[in-house]
Amino acid sequence: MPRKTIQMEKRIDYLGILDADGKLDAKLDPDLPKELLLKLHRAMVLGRRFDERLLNLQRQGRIGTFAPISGQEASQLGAVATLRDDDWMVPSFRETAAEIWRGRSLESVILAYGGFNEAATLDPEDAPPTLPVAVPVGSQMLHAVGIAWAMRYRREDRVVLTFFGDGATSEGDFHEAMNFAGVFQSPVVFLCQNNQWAISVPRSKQTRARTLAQKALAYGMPGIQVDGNDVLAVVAAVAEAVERARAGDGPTLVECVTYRMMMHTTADDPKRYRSDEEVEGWRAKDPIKRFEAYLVKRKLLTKPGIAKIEEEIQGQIQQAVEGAEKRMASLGDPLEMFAHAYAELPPHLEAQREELAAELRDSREGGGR
Amino acid sequence: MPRKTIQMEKRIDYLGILDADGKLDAKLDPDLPKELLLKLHRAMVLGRRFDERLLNLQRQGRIGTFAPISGQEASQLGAVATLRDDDWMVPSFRETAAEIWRGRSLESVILAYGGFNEAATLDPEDAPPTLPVAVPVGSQMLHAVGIAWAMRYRREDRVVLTFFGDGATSEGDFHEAMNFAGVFQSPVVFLCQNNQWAISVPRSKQTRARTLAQKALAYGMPGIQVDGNDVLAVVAAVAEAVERARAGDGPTLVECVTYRMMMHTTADDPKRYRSDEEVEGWRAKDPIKRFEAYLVKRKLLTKPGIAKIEEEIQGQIQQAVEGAEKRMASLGDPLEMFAHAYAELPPHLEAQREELAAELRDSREGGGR
Amino acid sequence: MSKLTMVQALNLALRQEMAKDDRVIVLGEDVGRDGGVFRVTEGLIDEFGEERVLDTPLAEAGIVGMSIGMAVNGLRPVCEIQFSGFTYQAFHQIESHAARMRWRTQGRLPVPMVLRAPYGGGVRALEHHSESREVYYAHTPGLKMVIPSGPRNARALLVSAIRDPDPVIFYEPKAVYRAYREEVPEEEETLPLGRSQVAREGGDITLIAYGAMVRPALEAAQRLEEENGVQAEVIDLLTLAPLDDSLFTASARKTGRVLVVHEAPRSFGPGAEIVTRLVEQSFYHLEAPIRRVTGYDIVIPLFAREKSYLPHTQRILKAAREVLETVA
Amino acid sequence: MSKLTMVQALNLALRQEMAKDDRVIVLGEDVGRDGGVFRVTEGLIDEFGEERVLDTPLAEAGIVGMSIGMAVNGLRPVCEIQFSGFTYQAFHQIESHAARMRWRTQGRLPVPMVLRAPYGGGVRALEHHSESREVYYAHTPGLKMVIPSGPRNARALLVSAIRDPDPVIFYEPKAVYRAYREEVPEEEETLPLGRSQVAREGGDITLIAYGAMVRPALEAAQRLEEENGVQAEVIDLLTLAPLDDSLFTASARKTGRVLVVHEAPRSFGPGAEIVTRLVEQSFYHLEAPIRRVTGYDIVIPLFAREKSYLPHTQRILKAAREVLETVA
Ligand SMILES: Cc1ncc(C[n+]2csc(CCOP(=O)(O)OP(=O)(O)O)c2C)c(N)n1
Ligand SMILES: Cc1ncc(C[n+]2csc(CCOP(=O)(O)OP(=O)(O)O)c2C)c(N)n1
Ligand SMILES: [Mg+2]
Ligand SMILES: [Mg+2]
Repeated sequence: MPRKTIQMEKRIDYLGILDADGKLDAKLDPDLPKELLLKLHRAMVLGRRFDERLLNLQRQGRIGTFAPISGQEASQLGAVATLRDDDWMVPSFRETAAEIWRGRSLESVILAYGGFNEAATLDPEDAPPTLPVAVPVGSQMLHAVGIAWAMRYRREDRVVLTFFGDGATSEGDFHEAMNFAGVFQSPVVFLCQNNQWAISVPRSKQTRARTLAQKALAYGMPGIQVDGNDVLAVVAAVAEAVERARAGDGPTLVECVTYRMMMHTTADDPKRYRSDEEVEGWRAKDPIKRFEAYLVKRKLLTKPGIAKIEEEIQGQIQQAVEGAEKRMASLGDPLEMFAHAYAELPPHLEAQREELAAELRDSREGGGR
Repeated sequence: MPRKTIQMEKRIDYLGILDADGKLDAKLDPDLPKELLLKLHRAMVLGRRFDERLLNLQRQGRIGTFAPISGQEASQLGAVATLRDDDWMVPSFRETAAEIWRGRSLESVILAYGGFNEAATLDPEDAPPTLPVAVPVGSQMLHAVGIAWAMRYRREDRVVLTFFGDGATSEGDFHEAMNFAGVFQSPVVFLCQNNQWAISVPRSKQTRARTLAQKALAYGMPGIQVDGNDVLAVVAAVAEAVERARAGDGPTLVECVTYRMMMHTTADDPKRYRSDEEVEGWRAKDPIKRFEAYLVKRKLLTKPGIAKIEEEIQGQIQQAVEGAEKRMASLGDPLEMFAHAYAELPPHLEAQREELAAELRDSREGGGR
Repeated sequence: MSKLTMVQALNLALRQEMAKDDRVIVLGEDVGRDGGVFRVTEGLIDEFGEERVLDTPLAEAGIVGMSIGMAVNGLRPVCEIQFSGFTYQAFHQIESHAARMRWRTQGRLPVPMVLRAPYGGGVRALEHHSESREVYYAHTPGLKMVIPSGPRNARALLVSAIRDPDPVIFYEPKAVYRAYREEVPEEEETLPLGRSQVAREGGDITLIAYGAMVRPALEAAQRLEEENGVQAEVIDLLTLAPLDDSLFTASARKTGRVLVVHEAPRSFGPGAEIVTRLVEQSFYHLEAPIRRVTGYDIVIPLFAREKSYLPHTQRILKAAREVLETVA
Repeated sequence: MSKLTMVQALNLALRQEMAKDDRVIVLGEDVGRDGGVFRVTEGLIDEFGEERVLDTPLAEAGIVGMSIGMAVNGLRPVCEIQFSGFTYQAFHQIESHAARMRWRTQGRLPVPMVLRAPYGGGVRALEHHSESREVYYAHTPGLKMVIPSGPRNARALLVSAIRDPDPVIFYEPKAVYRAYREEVPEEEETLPLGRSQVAREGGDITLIAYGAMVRPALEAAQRLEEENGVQAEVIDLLTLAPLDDSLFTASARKTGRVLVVHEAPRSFGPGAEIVTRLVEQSFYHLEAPIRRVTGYDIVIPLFAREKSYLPHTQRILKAAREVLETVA
């Protein structure tokens, strides 16, 4: 039928720069400073090794459930590397590497996974502004829009980067956040880490759309799909989106195509729903291996240099674990659970706190009556 | 930058057939049977006149708040005319004309707007299956997906048509419904009556997307924007979507571009937020005027014929009003409020019902003590 | 001082707080040009512009989620949800974030926001426009839940809510919106959150109510005096959470007889907590079982039968007389 | 008869009902290949195929809204929300539609669906994974709210819930999921919804509990007998709404002393309704104020402190002894 086809006002692009072997598409090279490249590499290795150590701690029962990030180092770190220190980051629950880049200490991470709320105040208040982990999937993106709105209202040229997964794009909150950001032209970069799985549900069952990036069109927003295991491509794409936001030209959706190499959380057994071959296929596209190959080729790193970095990182992690465990041993006063319920504890909570205090006194005195 | 642009798997079209003067674009003519054309015309006029009468009743305090449909007759009736009797319709709260097409009596409408739940059971149970009005904006579309899923499960070749407004597209539920329908390839036609306003909020502030139809791309679904004041275009577009659904080829989003000619509800004063010029501009595109011009041109109707139809409709409405008012006068036993709370009234509700019964006995006996 | 309806009084509170503090931002559906469907935000957009008064897209989780973001980033959003029956679309944002962010961040990121919503029956509205489900929020740790009963306290409480460092759910009894006028001073007036008031003194029986139920409770008290020579004390809760039990438990210790009135459904309703606090704190002074006069445990009926659902003066009066007649 | 955990018992209920009635459809996040994150739906997809066991996109309102549509169109959906803390994303669908459709259509379109969700603390989980907010649903007219306490009654109640003509919110105490095994008969067994049970007989004091709190209540009762020679009666509510008050009010009339135990926050919590029913129906038999042993009115702390938040045997015991010692 001779109907008019409606042209979209925005384009959806795909970007990859480094291939799986670390070979560069030179005409797309974002030409990052050497220091940044090395800082990114170190952060990626730290992210990976910290995961391994956390898994170890969890299996020994020294911390509780945690969500590993392995495989997603390039997506997270490439994205967050484009921010200024006064920009905001609004994470989901799987951005440990990015949080550390923003100044979160390893100790704080261990404390949180150890079940201690004190994790929240371990690090200096003047670290780059970052919301805490948001467990309810998709719920944090709206906060990013509100934060961004407040900055524009105060005429600040700051931006917000918010992370979420492929699964999160199915939540109503994703939709409302994207739509609000479009309407208010908020300086937000929506960064979807499409790691192919939402626990056991594959990307293909999450939505019928061929890409997640194209969901941007529903909001009159530009969207781009990036090879999320290629840190250079991530930096390039997100930097462009950040610039756009900072210039007042509104939000962007960036889909990083990546892979969760480990379990969803330590409570999960991925063997139930995905094959070893699939995992191995993605291992070949490992973001760290690829980036190291490139850095070695560019002579920014050497094999012994890498070994030294690995060693330093192990030392850093070891120190953090020791510090955290010492701290955890000193924490745990149950009465702390009443802290910060409200700005001021109302009378009924004072009374309940006192109930618990009495119980604790009793039990210290040998089990009460 | 030399990036790959991602091509969308679905197209978004625009369709108009009759222009504002009732002139036909012959190569797009859906070629509907004469009886259907006349039935559509009568239903459109009935929709309009019934609105006027309801407004009258409301202003006299004989019914409560109601939501007029004037201006949207073509969108609703063109859409619903494509359904079989065994298909489902899932309305929002502004589809009175479509509900009447599906067998709802005018009396039932009056009763509902008169505050009587008995409206729900006034009409025969074997009328074409239709959900009741859904007041929470956007919430009904998910029900359509579930209904559709059940039909496919039973291998029935039935479809579901669900209505919603431009404002509803901002709700998370819209997103979840569209996404579920895409994933499950549900036989659902999503019909958005974009009447330009969500109470006082204009379409342009509802979303940054240029069309609502393009939101289909986020779900890998075809979308089409239609001149919603052109009943032939609506029939053509929706018929195609219904066919697609019935054939098992999944859902479609149809955006009918139309206009709410009256107030949002009778509690609303549109003069606060929109100009007379705007309203007059749309009056020139009136769906009934345009369709009548076409039917007269095609000699399917004459001026006196139209006058006769108008007269018959007034009679029909008058009879319904009288019937409804007589019925309302006979209803109102407060104890009925406990009916159908559960399949079986649990003991505490039996007791509460008895409390009220005692109060009513008391007050009949002169105010108790 | 001028005589204002509750709608006007709330408008005054917003206007003055916005003038005083440019961190105060009003947002919601139709709050701008339209002035809100009940006109509570009328004129604000003219006075403060589109940057301070935001017409949002139609999405309640969006409104609340965005408000949370604004609040953690230094603003004091006052969002309106058009009817309390549509706050449920935002329930997860309220429970999972607004109520928890202070605790989660150990005080670093408080959420000083107000969520305003009209609640309750009595205005012949459509389905979902007449509910009274304040328990959902009163039961949620981390929130405050405020319900004014008249123009003057509505204004004073809204000012306090806006200045409160914690998230406040502010339910406005729409039946009272235009029901009557009260003197409301032009100069600033606040009322502390978490404090109830004695709306009428008396020593024979205690009637506990809030929101739209305070008026029928007062009417019943009046008639008890006129017709029975009984002095009823009426307690207006004003804040449901944190619940101020000091006043009503003291009153019960004085009167020994208590009636709780609310339009919310009875079971697991606000009255249950009040009764329980009385049992916990005034048990030995109770001379009769405490009675609840409440909405029934059903969806509030469409408006033709709404009046029979909502507690009214006569119903309160009858229950009060029964409580008074009970001999222990 | 075999010894099953609660997870296995629930799985048995689902399997048998699905085999018996092809209108029963299981849907939710990860319920298919993964068998649910707690494995309650394990193996169902192999036995009944992808048409009967649907892995949905990650969207709770979607899951519930779709279930409502399935239910009005003749199916019997049993949807799983992965944790009760994520039912809030669907709160509007539950309150505005599941709970109202029967009433709205005057019986023409009932919604026979079950919403299953694990609730409560005790498994060292992340934030939002340990809440106990059953009041949100118990207070909502039109819903039934069921909470089993052990493998055998969980199975019997789930079968009844699936067959019930009304929407049932079915909260599963995840702390009990694998805590112990019980004999569960292979042959069909049901329990009526809306009926509580005497879990232990006694004449000196009544302990009222449900879900994960039944075990510590029973332990406390045991110790009261052993250490104090006191016979405690333990009532297991099993259904919160409609609340069966006949058993516990009768028990209170017998013992005169009552303790209510739940892990939900105290204020406006389930205990308040129970206390109030007791006041309304057994007032003159009460020999001491009823006590509540409950969660505190704060967000349940992260797991390092969770044990101090949740009511435990010792805490119940101490409160019970205080109630027993009270002289009126
Ligand atoms: C609202 C909500 N529903 C369900 C869950 C349980 N859950 C936690 S993570 C997850 C999958 C998330 O998938 P995705 O968004 O792709 O992020 P990923 O885990 O892959 O990083 C689910 C279902 C939750 N945390 N929040
Ligand atoms: C969830 C929800 N939020 C708010 C409202 C109040 N309300 C009723 S209709 C309406 C506007 C709807 O706009 P649209 O979807 O365009 O439909 P229209 O009224 O134009 O037919 C609003 C805000 C509601 N009924 N439900
Ligand atoms: Mg994922
Ligand atoms: Mg509209």
